[in-house]
Amino acid sequence: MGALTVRVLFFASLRETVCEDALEVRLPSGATVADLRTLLGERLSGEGARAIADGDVRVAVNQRLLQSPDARLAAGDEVAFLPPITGG
Amino acid sequence: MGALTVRVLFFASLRETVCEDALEVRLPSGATVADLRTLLGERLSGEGARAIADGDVRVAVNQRLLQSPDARLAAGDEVAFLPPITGG
Amino acid sequence: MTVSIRVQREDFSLADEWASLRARIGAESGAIAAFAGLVRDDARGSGPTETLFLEHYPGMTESSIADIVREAEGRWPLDDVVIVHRVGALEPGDQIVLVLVASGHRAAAFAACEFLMDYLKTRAVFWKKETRGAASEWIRSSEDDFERAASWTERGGASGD
Amino acid sequence: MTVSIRVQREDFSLADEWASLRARIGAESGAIAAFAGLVRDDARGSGPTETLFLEHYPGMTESSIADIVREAEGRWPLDDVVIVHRVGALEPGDQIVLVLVASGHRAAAFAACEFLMDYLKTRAVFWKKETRGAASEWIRSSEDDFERAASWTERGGASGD
Repeated sequence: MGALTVRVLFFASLRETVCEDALEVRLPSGATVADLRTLLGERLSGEGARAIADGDVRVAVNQRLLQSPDARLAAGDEVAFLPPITGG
Repeated sequence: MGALTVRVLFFASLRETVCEDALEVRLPSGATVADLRTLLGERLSGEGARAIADGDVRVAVNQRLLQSPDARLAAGDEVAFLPPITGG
Repeated sequence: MTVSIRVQREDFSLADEWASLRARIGAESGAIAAFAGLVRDDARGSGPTETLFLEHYPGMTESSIADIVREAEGRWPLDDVVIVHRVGALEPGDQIVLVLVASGHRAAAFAACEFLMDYLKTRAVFWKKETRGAASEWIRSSEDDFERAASWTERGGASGD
Repeated sequence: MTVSIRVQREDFSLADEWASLRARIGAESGAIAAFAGLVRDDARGSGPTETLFLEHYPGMTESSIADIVREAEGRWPLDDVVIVHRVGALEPGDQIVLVLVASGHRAAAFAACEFLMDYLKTRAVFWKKETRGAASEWIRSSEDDFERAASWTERGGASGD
């Protein structure tokens, strides 16, 4: 089975908790956003894992808000974890 | 009986119809704004007299809108005839 | 609260008025709303507007504007108000009126700025004459202007942010 | 209809944006409404705000603002819209956001300008962190902001002058 690499971005409070603003993550091909969340949950520290699991955190793929966690990822996708926005 | 002189101002369409922007008018002392209107009605041309008699024309004495036509005038008063304002 | 009211023939500069206002206000003023009215070339009328002539009553016009500002002050917490109104002959595209309002919060700044414009349109002592081709006519406030101004008597004053 | 959206660290100049907008619009635009938001030193909070830090998601933030402008265009006839939003570290008194709207009539210009601000406050992709003394905190849109934005779904769109 092949693999794909996506770029993961963290913003604002998530960026601070995770202590990273971007990661490259390898996933098996056919992986979904839910798979990525599970994998990040294992790879990040306990606090970081809890932060990205928060129900208020939204995910954008290639700068569009995700409609379904079952969406499949493609190589080179940009996946952003967004805490609740404050607005301008 | 004494006399007093007031300064009469006409604005906008009234100024054009009356063909004057200001007049000095002598009145008997104790005269009211209604007396001034009567006197102007005699002194102005027919068109000017009709224009200042129009019910939409308001009168200001010393830059305050007149509450009653029976208000007495004093020497040196500034009496303005104002057609309906357009606003800014 | 600083209030500045000017009626003048000369054009005005929003940039200059804005800079002066910003220099006067403190950091409790979080919001500045501004409005400029320009002479519109109204294609729906009978031919384009060629000239708009504005007449005023020096002294009384300024105090009619001051009355309007006092009414706004009674409704919203305002930090600074600037009103500049032009008179004389103006052409399409020319600036006629400028209103600037600084307040703590945006809701008050927007509401007061719009209120001031609606009241200027119906209560300020100005007369306007419009020329289109050979025809000139002294115009009146529109019904719509009166309705907009009247609607403020039903609305409340200050609200939250 | 010209739309200009910029998200930047540098300060902006209302005077420059205003001059560019005026150079673009024609004489059918009779009304320009403007709003500037400044960092407020909110004395009612726990001590004065010392720094406000704004973060954005380059690309997605701009497109979230473009969506908001498209929604305004669907409601009112607009001739020109300018939105400049700053990011990075800001201090009390600093300018954060500028919205300019040109339209034929003042009602549309005012309504669209206020709508854009209300939506920017709740839907634009920004995060704000406030520092007061030693304490820093990522803040959220206020309930009042959400209510103001939600109120537009009940209000209609274009009205008369």
